[in-house]
Amino acid sequence: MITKFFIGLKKNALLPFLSFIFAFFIGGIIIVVSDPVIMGQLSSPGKFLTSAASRIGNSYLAIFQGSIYDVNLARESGFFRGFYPMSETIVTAIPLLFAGLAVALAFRSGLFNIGAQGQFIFGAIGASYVGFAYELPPLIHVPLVLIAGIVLGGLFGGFVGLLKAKTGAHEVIVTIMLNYIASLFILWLLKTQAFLREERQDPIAPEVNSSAQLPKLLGGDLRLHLGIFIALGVTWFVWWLLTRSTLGFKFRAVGANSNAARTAGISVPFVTTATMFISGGLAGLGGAVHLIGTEYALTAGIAGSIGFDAITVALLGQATPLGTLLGALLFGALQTGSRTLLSNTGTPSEIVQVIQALIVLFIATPMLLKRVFRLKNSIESKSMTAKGWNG
Amino acid sequence: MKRANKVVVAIAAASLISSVAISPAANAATKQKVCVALDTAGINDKSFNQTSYDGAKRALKAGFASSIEYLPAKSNADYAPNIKKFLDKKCTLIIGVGFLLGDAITAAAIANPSVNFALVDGWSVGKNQKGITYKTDENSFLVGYLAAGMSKTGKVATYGGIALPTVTIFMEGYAKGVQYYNDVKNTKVEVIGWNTKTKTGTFLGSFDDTTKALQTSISLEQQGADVIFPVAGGMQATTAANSLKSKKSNVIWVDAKVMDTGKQYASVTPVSALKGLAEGVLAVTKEAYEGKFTSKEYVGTLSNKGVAYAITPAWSKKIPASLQAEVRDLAAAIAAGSIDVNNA
Amino acid sequence: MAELNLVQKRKQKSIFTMLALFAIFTLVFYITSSKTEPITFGFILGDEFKLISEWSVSSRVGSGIFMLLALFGIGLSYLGFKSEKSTTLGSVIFGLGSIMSFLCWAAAGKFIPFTGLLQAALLLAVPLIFGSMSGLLCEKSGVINIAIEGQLLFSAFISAIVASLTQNLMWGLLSAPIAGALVSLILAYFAINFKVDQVIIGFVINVLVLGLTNFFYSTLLVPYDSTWNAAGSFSNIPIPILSKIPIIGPVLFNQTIIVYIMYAIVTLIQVALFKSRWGLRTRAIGELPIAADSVGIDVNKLRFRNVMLAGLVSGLGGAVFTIGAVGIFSQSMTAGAGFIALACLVFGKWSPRGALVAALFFGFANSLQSNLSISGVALPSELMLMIPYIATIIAVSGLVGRVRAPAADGIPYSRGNK
Amino acid sequence: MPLELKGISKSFGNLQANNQINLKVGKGEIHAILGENGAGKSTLMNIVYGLLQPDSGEILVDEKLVKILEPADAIKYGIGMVHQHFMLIPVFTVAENIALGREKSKFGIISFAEIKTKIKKLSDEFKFDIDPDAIIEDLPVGVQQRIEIIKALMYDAKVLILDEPTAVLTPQETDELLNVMKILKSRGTSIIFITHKLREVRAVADKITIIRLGKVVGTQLPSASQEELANLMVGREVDLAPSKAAFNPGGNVLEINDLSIFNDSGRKVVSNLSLNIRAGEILAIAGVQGNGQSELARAIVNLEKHKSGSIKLDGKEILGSTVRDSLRAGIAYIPESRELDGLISTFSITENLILDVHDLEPAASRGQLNRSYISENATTLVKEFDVRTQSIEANSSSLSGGNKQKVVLARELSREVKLVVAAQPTRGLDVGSIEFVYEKLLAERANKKAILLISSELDEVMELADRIAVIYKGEIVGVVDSDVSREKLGLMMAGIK
Repeated sequence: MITKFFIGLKKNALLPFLSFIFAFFIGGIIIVVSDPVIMGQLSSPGKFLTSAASRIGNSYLAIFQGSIYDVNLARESGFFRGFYPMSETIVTAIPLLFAGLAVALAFRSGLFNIGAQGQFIFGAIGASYVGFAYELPPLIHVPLVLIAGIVLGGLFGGFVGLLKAKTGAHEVIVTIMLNYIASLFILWLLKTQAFLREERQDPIAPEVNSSAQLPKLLGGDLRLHLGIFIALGVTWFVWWLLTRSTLGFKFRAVGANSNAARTAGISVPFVTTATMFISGGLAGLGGAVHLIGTEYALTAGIAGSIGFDAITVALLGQATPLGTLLGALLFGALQTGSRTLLSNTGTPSEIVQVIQALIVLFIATPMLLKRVFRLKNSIESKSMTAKGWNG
Repeated sequence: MKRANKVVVAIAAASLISSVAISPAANAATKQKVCVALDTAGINDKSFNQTSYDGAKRALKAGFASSIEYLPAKSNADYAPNIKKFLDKKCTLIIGVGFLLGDAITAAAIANPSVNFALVDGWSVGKNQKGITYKTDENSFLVGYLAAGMSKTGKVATYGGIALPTVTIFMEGYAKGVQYYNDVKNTKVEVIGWNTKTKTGTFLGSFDDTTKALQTSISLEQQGADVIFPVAGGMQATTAANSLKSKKSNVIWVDAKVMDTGKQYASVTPVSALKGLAEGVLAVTKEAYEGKFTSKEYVGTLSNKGVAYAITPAWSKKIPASLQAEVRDLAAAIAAGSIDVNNA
Repeated sequence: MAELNLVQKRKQKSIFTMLALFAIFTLVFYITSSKTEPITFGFILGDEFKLISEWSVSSRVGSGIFMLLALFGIGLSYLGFKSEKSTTLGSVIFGLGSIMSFLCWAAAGKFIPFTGLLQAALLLAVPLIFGSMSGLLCEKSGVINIAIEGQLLFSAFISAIVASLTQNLMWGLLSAPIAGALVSLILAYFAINFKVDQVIIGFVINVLVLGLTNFFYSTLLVPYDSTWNAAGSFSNIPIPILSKIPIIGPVLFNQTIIVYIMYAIVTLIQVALFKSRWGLRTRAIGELPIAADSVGIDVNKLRFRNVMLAGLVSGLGGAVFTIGAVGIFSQSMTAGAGFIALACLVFGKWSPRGALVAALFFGFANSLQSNLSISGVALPSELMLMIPYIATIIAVSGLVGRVRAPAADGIPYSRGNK
Repeated sequence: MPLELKGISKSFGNLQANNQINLKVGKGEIHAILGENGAGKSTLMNIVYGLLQPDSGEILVDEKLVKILEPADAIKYGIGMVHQHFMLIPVFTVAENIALGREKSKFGIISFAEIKTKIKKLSDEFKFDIDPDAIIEDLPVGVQQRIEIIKALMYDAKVLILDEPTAVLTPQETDELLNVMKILKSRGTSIIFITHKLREVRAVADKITIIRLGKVVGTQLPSASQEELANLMVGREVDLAPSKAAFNPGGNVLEINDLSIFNDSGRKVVSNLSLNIRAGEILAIAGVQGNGQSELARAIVNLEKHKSGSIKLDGKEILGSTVRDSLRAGIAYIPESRELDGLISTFSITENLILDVHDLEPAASRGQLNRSYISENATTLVKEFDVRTQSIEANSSSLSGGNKQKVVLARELSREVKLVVAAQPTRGLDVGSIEFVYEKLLAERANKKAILLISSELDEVMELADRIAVIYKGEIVGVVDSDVSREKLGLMMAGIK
């Protein structure tokens, strides 16, 4: 089973790789264009090119140093300390992976779940409350917290599926609205008595009890926590669900051709609801792991933009579990690296967002890359589609 | 010959640079690296992130810091790694901007007892985490009083971005100031947008929805308010832009002086309610520079000029002198402790 | 009537629903209400001809009056149902009556500037209307447009920059549609030429635009704000006489030039779509492109053109945010308006008129929320702020139900691939 | 020579759809192109009409070499086409559909008055009785076809291509169409008439070109015998009169009582229909497409949502249960459209073969797919049903039409069933596959299964059925035995008892 898991990686690696290169190339141009000093040298092309090249080189080197391996850090505090950025990359990737899997799973059933953000928030809410309100042995407490996250996220997502199944309300619209509602709801919730810290009025919930926190794996200041195993396990689970289980068979059948699925006796409303429930549950679990892995205290900004980045991650991974895992790692690296980018070169970290969008753009458009790199049919893109309004 | 000369000059220049670079290191006690970990609103928020970092800049100029640095957060998840990054960079004073960074700062403070930490809008912990807080209800009490005195319609307004304690404290003080004016002058100036009894009010739900901010400003005008106090970061520019156009209301600037962060709106902005974030950061930096750093909370008040109000120069003649004098006396009384804004 | 067909059954059901709602509302707002404080509606904003400037009524009495109006609406619907005609007018009257009754009940003892309420509704609706018109132009011709948000944001950004650099608002206004069209170009190029999934490409465009505007905001607009981000904004141009009509005058006819352009565009699209050659062809390629192709219409060319046109329209919508209102650009200032516009389009069943009504409805719900909170109705602000979003979900799921998008919406067209 | 084709070739991937085809169509000539499904007739015509581009070959109009890159060019050269799938926009009015592409407008606003008068004029000329303001989706197919013809005539077509025009018509309507063709011919219009029905060809054509596997295999005159034409068309002797076991029906398997079906917009498409089928019996529903027979088939497996009445399988009510339960109660369902409803094109053959039983033992246990069984099952069925494929893991989209239908049959008939509902089971298939389908259906009949056959092919209905129920506008006009005359059936299909 494990070997099968990795099949297809090699086959599909070229397209993402070229997209990656091309996106970084364009990102470099944008960095140069936005630098008045370098643009001022346009009159002398030689000077312009060298300073542009070194500017771009330094920027990407900074991203690398900040996300994979930091030579300076290694020089100061030893070889292994140099891997600190990589630990950060993985920690950043974990919540992205959960939410990305949520989006990917929905994609495979032909649903576009833009609502991972809201589901993530609800998962974190559930985890937070169970985490701080009870004192239990860790072996019971942690699973309980995770279940709370799954259930709340699942209900919040399942509601969308149910609504679509019963009334036909399109999930894109409903999830967008629910994202707004979730972020307002958490603002309100954090002001209620149950979620206020003692003697404080700030909208920040108490930290979860230490029995509910996921243990750190490497100790010291490396933040890598047990969540990575949960994340890998869930990635495997989603892969199993989609390719080996009868439920996943239904999901894929409805996603590929809902008419044929219905004709063969598969209940489309059931699949819609179940998909959105599981998808929401995955995002909610992500919220829970994020909360008890690194954050510990619930705040209004707990989800950041994870739920939205997750969509890009799932697209990058072409809606497959393994692809999503790699996509999450890449995005984790870019986001972690963007900190060093800013502090070392002064390039605003938003460039990373541009690069992320470009990568997905190119992956979704194999034709374009074929033209640019003059390739013959060596690139194949998975047919990844979101259903239109009538779908 | 010429070439040789050039080389000499270059070497000289290089040694000069290196000597400059080396000299503070030689005097280790005075070397202070101040690092500011920002909230998600970013360095250009025209509000507490920007002004806090301004404090660090001023400290650099004054020589209290040898170098300064900042990192913005994309989300809450960035707080801890950003602080970690600062620790790796050997910062000696790390300042977190916003109470949301509190947990991350505290965790780092406990783990790194040799590094000084400060938390804007937050609390003190242990020996090396210093809270920096502001009694902004004191100065907003004053601008509330001033607003009530200037209002011709008998209605003044306020609104907030999101109902956070740092926001609502402004609104509460403002409303209390109006009440005080009513008590003193026996008038019935009404406050729209905040209710001191139910502690509810008008909020945008975000700090970036300009359309909603504009609509709220217009609606407040339609309700008859002629002075508006927007406590919503950058959105105050929207309200001021509207006032410029409608000519129906004036605006009270928040956080910084309107002449510094919104010059073009000075003509509709009689007064600014200052939250001395830069002063607070500067004061803490100075304290650490002088080796007097303690975890005793820094509280910005009217008396230590941590909070203040500033009449816009163009308005100093337009606002009745008597009213200005009353506010000045009131400020003195609050600073002296003879009036408590919460029970006035 | 022996047997009702499904449409009639649906109408019957909706009449029953209205009756049930009527019973609940009457019970809550009138029978059990103990609120007797007067509610005051203000009707005057500027210098319009005065009819009444204020109308005060006891909360309970006002609720009662408007419930009667709602009942009248139900009656009208029933008559329409009986004579097998439309029941729409009746339901609209029912809706208005119910909302007003709720207002009388909720805002007891408060002042509601009624005209202002409407004015704010329009203000909030304008970008949504532009956005949904952009969506409409795309989707009527068969291209799903999720990228409205990106179009709005990018054109808000560009129009602010151009107006700042030239210190001329007209240049800003001209540049906005071009910026919108640039974003459209990406959508059109990838969706039509490369046949990339349109929902996905639209989403990616939004992320791209957000990243780009944020990046250049930090690198250019902030450090050099006095040259790059100091645009200023258009002033209102009251139209003589029209702007003096009570209530609607100051709402509709004391607006900036962009809003007047919007009136023109909506009217133009509504007429052109159903009466013109272009409209016929556009609807054709959105329904059955191969049929259009078989009579010699170049489907992809027309789609491309319409998507570009949509960019122009939403570009103007983007200008509303900067040079139409605040005068400066700020990060992610569109705050999701593009997505709400999309919802309006679906809610409005892909018709210009419907989208217009939906956008106004959303604007109204949003403005009602603000005005209630400003009037001092004591509910937590966060929960009040949810009202428009909840209303949209209810609208999309309950009122609209399974609507039919243009049949070929979202399906790339290529000849000979069956 | 209004139209001449020289050496037209076109291939899709490995499939050579057209191979060096030559064709000459004279002025005022009705030129029939005869060939079975998949022979390449439609491809050729789509090339002539500019919807496809040939790999090689030339097109001459009025002896002049022309390039037809798109339909606009074809229209310009006076070529009109009535497509097999109508090119009419369902939500538009007749006038809008006809105006599309040739709108006359003032300041961009279309004036429909002129077009409407023209429609009236042409409609009267051919006794078509068409209301220009009617919405297409409300009109019966026969009328839609007339609108297509008018549309082509409005362009002053000199050459009119009719692609399988009689497939959707009653015998009487077919006769009317043939008459219209003769009128057109007398006005000098050349007609290319594409069909696989020998009878019609011989009734109306001036010349017959026969195409097989993308090649012209002969040109004949209408005087040629049916057998001769059929042999050319198929390439061997064909006997589509299969051997039937003796008719020996058992008890009622399916009983439908008072069934009414409504479509989504609330229109009644089947009203108060009652039927019964016995074990070992084939009951055919004959009728022109669009008279409610598709909905009837779908309603039996509960795919239709809005319905009332009763459907009993072996005496048990199944109306209102789920699709899944209906299938599991013992119904095999062969849907009308293999591509849309029968198969999932991006799924492998293996997966398509377990679509309806994927969560039942032995295909699955405890929620997990039993992969070894599933692929064994596929290997067996592919052999048994003679599905021609490279691999059982190939996507079903890689199969030809006939093999796709075999996959559907294999899946549905490999279950234990009592009733087979087969909707248009041979539509678009070549003769070999048709034979195969007939064989399988008759085998089920011999196995004492009840079979509901829905077909618009009169020959098929008369050949296979034990009883024929004729449906018109959602009502059963009458139930007759299979030895009824064509004429009588035709009249019934037009609603006349």
